[in-house]
Amino acid sequence: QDFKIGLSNGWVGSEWRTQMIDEAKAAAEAWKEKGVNVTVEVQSANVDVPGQIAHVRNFISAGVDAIIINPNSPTAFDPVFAQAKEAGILVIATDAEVSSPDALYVGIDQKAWGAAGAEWLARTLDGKGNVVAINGVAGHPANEMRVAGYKEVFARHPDIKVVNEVNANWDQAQGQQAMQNLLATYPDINGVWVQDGMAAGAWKSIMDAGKAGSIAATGEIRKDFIDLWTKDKLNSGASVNPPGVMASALNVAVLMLQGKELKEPAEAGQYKNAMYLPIPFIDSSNLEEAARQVEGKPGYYSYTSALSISDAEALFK
Amino acid sequence: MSTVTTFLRQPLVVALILIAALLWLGETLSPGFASGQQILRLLIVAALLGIVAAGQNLVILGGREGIDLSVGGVVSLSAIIAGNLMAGENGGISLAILACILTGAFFGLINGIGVTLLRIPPLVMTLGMLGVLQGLLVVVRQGIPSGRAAPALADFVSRDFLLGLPGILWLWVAIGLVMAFLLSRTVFGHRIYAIGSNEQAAFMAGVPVKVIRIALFVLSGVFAAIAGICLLGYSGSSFANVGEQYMLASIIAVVFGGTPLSGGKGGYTGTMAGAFLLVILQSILTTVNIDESGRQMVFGATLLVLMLFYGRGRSMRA
Amino acid sequence: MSRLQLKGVAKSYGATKALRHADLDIGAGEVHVLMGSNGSGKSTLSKIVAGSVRPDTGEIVLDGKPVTISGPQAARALGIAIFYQELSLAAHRTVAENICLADLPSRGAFVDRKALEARAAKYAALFEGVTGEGFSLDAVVQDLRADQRQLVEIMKTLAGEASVLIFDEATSALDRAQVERFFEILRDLKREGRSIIFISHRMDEIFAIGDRATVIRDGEIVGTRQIADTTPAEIISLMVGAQEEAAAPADAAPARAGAASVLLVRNLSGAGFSDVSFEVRAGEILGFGGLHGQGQSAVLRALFGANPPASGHVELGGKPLRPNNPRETIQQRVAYVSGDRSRDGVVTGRPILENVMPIHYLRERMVLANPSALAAKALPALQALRTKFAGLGHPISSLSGGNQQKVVIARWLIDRPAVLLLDDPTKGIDLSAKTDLFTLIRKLAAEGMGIVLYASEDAELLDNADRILVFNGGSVRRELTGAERTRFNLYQAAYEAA
Amino acid sequence: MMASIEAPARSRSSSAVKRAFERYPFLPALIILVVLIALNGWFQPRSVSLVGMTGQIKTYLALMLLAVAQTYVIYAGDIDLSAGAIVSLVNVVIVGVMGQWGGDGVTIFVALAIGLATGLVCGIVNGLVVAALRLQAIVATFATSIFFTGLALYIQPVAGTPAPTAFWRTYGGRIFEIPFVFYMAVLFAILLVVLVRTRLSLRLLAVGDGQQEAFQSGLPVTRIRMGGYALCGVFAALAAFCITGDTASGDPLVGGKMTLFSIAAVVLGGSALAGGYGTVVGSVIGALIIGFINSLVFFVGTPSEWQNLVQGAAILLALMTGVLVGRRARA
Ligand SMILES: Nc1ncnc2c1ncn2[C@@H]1O[C@H](COP(=O)(O)OP(=O)(O)OP(=O)(O)O)[C@@H](O)[C@H]1O
Ligand SMILES: Nc1ncnc2c1ncn2[C@@H]1O[C@H](COP(=O)(O)OP(=O)(O)OP(=O)(O)O)[C@@H](O)[C@H]1O
Ligand SMILES: O[C@@H]1[C@@H](O)[C@H](O)OC[C@H]1O
Ligand SMILES: [Mg+2]
Ligand SMILES: [Mg+2]
Repeated sequence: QDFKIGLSNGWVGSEWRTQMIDEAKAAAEAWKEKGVNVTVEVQSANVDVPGQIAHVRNFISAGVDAIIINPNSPTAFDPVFAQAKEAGILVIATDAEVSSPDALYVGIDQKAWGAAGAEWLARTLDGKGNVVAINGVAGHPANEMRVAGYKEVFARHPDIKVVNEVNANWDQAQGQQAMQNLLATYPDINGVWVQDGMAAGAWKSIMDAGKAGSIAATGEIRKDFIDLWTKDKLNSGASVNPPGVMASALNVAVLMLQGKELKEPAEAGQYKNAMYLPIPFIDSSNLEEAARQVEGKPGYYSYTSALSISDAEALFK
Repeated sequence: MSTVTTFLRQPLVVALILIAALLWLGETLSPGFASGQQILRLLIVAALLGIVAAGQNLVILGGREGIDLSVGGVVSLSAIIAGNLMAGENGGISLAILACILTGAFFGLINGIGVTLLRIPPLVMTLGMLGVLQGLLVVVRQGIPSGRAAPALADFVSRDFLLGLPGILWLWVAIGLVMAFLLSRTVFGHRIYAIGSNEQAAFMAGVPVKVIRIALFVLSGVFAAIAGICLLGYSGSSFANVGEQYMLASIIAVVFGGTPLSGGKGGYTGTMAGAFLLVILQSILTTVNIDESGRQMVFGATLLVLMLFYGRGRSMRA
Repeated sequence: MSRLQLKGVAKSYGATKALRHADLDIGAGEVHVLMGSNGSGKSTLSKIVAGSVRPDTGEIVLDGKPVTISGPQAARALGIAIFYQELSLAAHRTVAENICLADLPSRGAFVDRKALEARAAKYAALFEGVTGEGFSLDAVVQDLRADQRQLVEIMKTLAGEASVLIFDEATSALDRAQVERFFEILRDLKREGRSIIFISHRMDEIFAIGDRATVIRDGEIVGTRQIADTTPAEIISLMVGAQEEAAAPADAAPARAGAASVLLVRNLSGAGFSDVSFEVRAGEILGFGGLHGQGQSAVLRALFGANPPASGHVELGGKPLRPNNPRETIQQRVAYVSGDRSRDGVVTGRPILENVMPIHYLRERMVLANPSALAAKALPALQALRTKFAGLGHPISSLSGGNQQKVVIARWLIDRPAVLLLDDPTKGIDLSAKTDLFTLIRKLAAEGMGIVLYASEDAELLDNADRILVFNGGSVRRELTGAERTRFNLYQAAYEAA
Repeated sequence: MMASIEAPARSRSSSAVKRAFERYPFLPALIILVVLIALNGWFQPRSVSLVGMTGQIKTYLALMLLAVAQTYVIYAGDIDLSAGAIVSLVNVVIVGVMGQWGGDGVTIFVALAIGLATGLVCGIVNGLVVAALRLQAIVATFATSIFFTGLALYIQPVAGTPAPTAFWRTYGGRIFEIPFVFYMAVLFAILLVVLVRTRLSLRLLAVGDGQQEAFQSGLPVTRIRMGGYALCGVFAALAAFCITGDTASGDPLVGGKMTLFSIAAVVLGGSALAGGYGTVVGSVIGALIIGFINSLVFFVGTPSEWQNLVQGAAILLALMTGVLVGRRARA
């Protein structure tokens, strides 16, 4: 069997995305052993939404069997996915959900991801204290879902007060600057909810201010940070969005291309087309184990997990 | 009376007054904002921007629509190269600095050649170069692990170095002095103003127009590279597009400092104040608790209002 | 019957009083000449009337009614049109578009091309026969020569169909035939009862076309005369004032046959000139003459390396010279002064000191610029030309045009050049500045410098050059020496093949 | 060696070339575009089929319109760094209005009218700060772009509100077997032809040749420049319509990255950034060049990590070639 799969990634701003592509390519390679020849064509570049729509059109022109996309927008691809479906192409989105009825989502629930970090923070602070949040790009759907996640959790804890929320655009240095400004104006904060790479920046400011002992803050999943976390015994917890999500999606895609049917149709999420993957969580209880998984990897390597072929097969009839 | 008005019209004076006003506003909105420690931290952030703006300032002074949109790309690339070369070890610092400066100079040289020998408008040339650098960042980052700052570099940027001030502030002051000397007391400086003000006349008076202009772009690349190294020291590790935020910010700092984009007049002292002003403004906006949409609207509107103090062009009717 | 009156109009730029108190009265059907040295306020006055400069005080009365001229648009509506000394053309637009630009013939929001062409053609036709090669209604202004651009600006001014027309040095780049035609047009306008303000530094033009002349000095009107009742001498003494007599032009020294050759040019060709040969000896002022744009400037610029020659042979003091670019020729001790100071000379907005020093920087290969050491070099050079300035640190733009030009010339006096190439150096310079300049030039020649002088004004050439090469069509047509240097011979050679 | 100046400096044929390049400054760009299309077809024949071309137009029509928008301000020697932000703002406004009022035929037109008005107002705001208040265009429009983005975020805090189906189905569909976007392209072309003949176009170019001169000639320079910005705002709104048609949703950040590309497209098309010289057709071609470079990079099989670099380098190369060839030919 021969399948040609197009992978589209519209943002190359983090190593996470690179690892995502690499893991997906490795997953395609793994199908060889099963006698299935999966070739991937990759378009991974910094583009805007129209640019990524062009990715999809290029895949249609190139005649792929399936498209797996980490989309820059939840709704903008509806028309072009419809076109892909007309051309008989299977479309799977990962990492960010899409509204298109012609596509399937395989990835984590970003809202639950945001909530998990908030749950940990609330628990660690014994349900009371002043909290600030440092968010990604305002208006970006993944960011907004995560924000919705923590808001819901903090709302359930009346003694936790979110004193300020700022945006640092998923940029580590901006995260550091934002934290620094926040520390200056709110000397009495107890907790920080911060996402992804910005967490490393925020923690740097917290440590520079000598407040590592008194502040609990969410963390991230790159090896560099996990090492720092271990070394300085940071009071941190990180919910994991594994870069392996695209590999998981690829395995699901191949099985679907083989004509297999899901045991339970993918009907989760607000668009009723999602298949959610589990969200691992790292805190002091399993930090060592996480450190072991990333041992020997470069500093930018993220803690990961993915559906193996057999994991995926188990989901099909 | 008229000397007072003239004094108050000087861009540097305007910037300093606005800085004082903003600090006061910041302190009012969120007590603690104008504390000594916080001002010091803001100055560090301003120094990063100010160093980029030094090169931007030179390119703009040189006229012929001089502008360097590629500085952000060079900052990012330099941070990544420096991080990889020093990989957290003090021993790698000198090599890293050398490599970064050469890299910055190289891209500046290409910009300069494109602008002078091929006569591509600077905005176009450096915009195109930005695209190339952003692409290069992707390539570089996929190939090499992004590294970490040497401890000595991190200390230089954020710890006491001399008289209670971190090294980066001393570096910034030194750059300020060198720039002031360069622009007012050297032939090179006079030639920069000459080509910025009337290139044809400069050419007819034997000024090596192309060499000077190429040198300005090279210097811009070098300053961006130095800023990249410092930025690595500031954030500890390097990552994608760190420098992106400096592209337009450096231009605004120059304009707030009293150097018009048409070139030929202005200087760096004002730019330093302009950089600090911009950083304070951004920082006030992060600390006030409003929606991001509100922050952006206030930021945009404030920039416009501040510009009314500076960049206004002359009335066409004299 | 007066058409336009100015009452107590004044204008200052910072500390500079450009116009102190102007009272002026222009009649209908009159050509009113405005005379005055550089920086005396002629252009300022003109621009105030044309609405592009805002007066500080004063009243303007038009046809008996006081008017407020709020801008150039308002001036046009009041029937005032102006030829700007620095022109006001759009370089990438065609001649026709430029002529009609201010008032585009249109149908609704659209340009009426046909009407536009027709209207432009009407004004271009006035100059038929003297517009020169390459001139047409659909030529792009940028491709035209300087005199052709001035013609377009004239046509554009005429197209305003105004009752008051101001011509601020409209003839400075025109050749004789063009000036003649222009004067015919002015006479027609006069007959139609239009009022004309005419500004020029050329005495012969003023006497040829003017009805009355008003002299302005240091921003003040010092007197008005009927042209018919006055003499050039009287006008000049009004311009100069009581304190200073205009010096008589320097006598031409006889060519020194025995002196060493400073500059030798053989078969030089390049853009705009071909096969030009001549020699300049130490102490000699060699003149270039002829009609406009016959290659005189091009040869000088080529020798300076600004537009390198295509072929030929040049020797400087016996050694071969390759004029590749100004930088190299300057180091070989070649000097060049352009008449177009705003383009080629002045570094606007920079201090006077920085405007005097660039040649010295290059000749001495300097790195550091210590202001006090530099001032010691700059002051004598500026004083030699009797430059008027308040301080070396003041921006050059604070000076009048003539004094700016003196600063530009002064830069060549710090390190003496071997050859001085003067490319119409007095364009737009007042009479006393001219006198100062030529006195100095004669002195430099006497000290052994070789000088080449191109002057667009015949009198200037005849008075100052020891020998004159008359250019026509890019080559030297005739050499005038000794007693041959007469206006008659000059005209004859200039018009020979034209 | 010894050229006689009596002979015309240029042969007749080369002066014909010069005149052609002077009249059609987009010729170098056109040549580059044709080569790019040929290469696309060579590496992926399907990309130049009707479906492929329709896709390409759908994807880049917005950029073409935005490049045209940018051209009008560049004509006058100005620049608009907020053009992309206007696209975003108009996008969320029309999606918002359609969502609010139901999204049937009439409300769609009302929404589009409101969108046009929004673009126009943004353009006028830019015109006010740049031309009337005389702020430097680059920094001032950067500031307004932040403001417009803030406003877009206020109207729609998160990307994803869907546009009515009728709207994007029409945009993506066919009428009489011909894709709708082709009608749009034709309308667009007619609009450009009409606008070329306006007084405003000519006067913008004259202002670009020299503001002071234009003012002294009696042109209402401030009003003309504001006209340029207003036109820019309107075309940015049209670009937003296309984006909305192609993405079927509102996104407060959708246009942000298009600004710099719109400027690159204008320059690729042979217009002078300094003003006074250029064509809108060139800008359209410039936008297409960017599009075909992007797809070609994929079709030749560039490894993913090199795609951005190759695109960036190719665009820089095209920019340089365009500027150089254009100048050579006109010299
Ligand atoms: N031949 C010339 N004559 C007069 N001025 C010149 C000449 N060449 C250049 N200049 C002026 O000096 C400036 C710098 O000259 P330079 O030669 O270094 O650059 P350039 O404009 O790229 O010229 P070129 O096309 O000759 O390479 C020019 O922009 C122009 O204003
Ligand atoms: N825009 C300006 N800014 C400052 N000073 C100015 C300006 N325009 C003119 N001046 C000054 O005003 C004075 C009068 O200048 P104006 O141009 O009216 O002289 P002019 O009589 O036309 O001289 P010229 O014969 O050289 O053309 C001069 O001292 C000049 O330097
Ligand atoms: O977790 C993040 C993922 O959701 C985003 O899409 O890419 C960067 C990651 O850090
Ligand atoms: Mg004058
Ligand atoms: Mg040159």
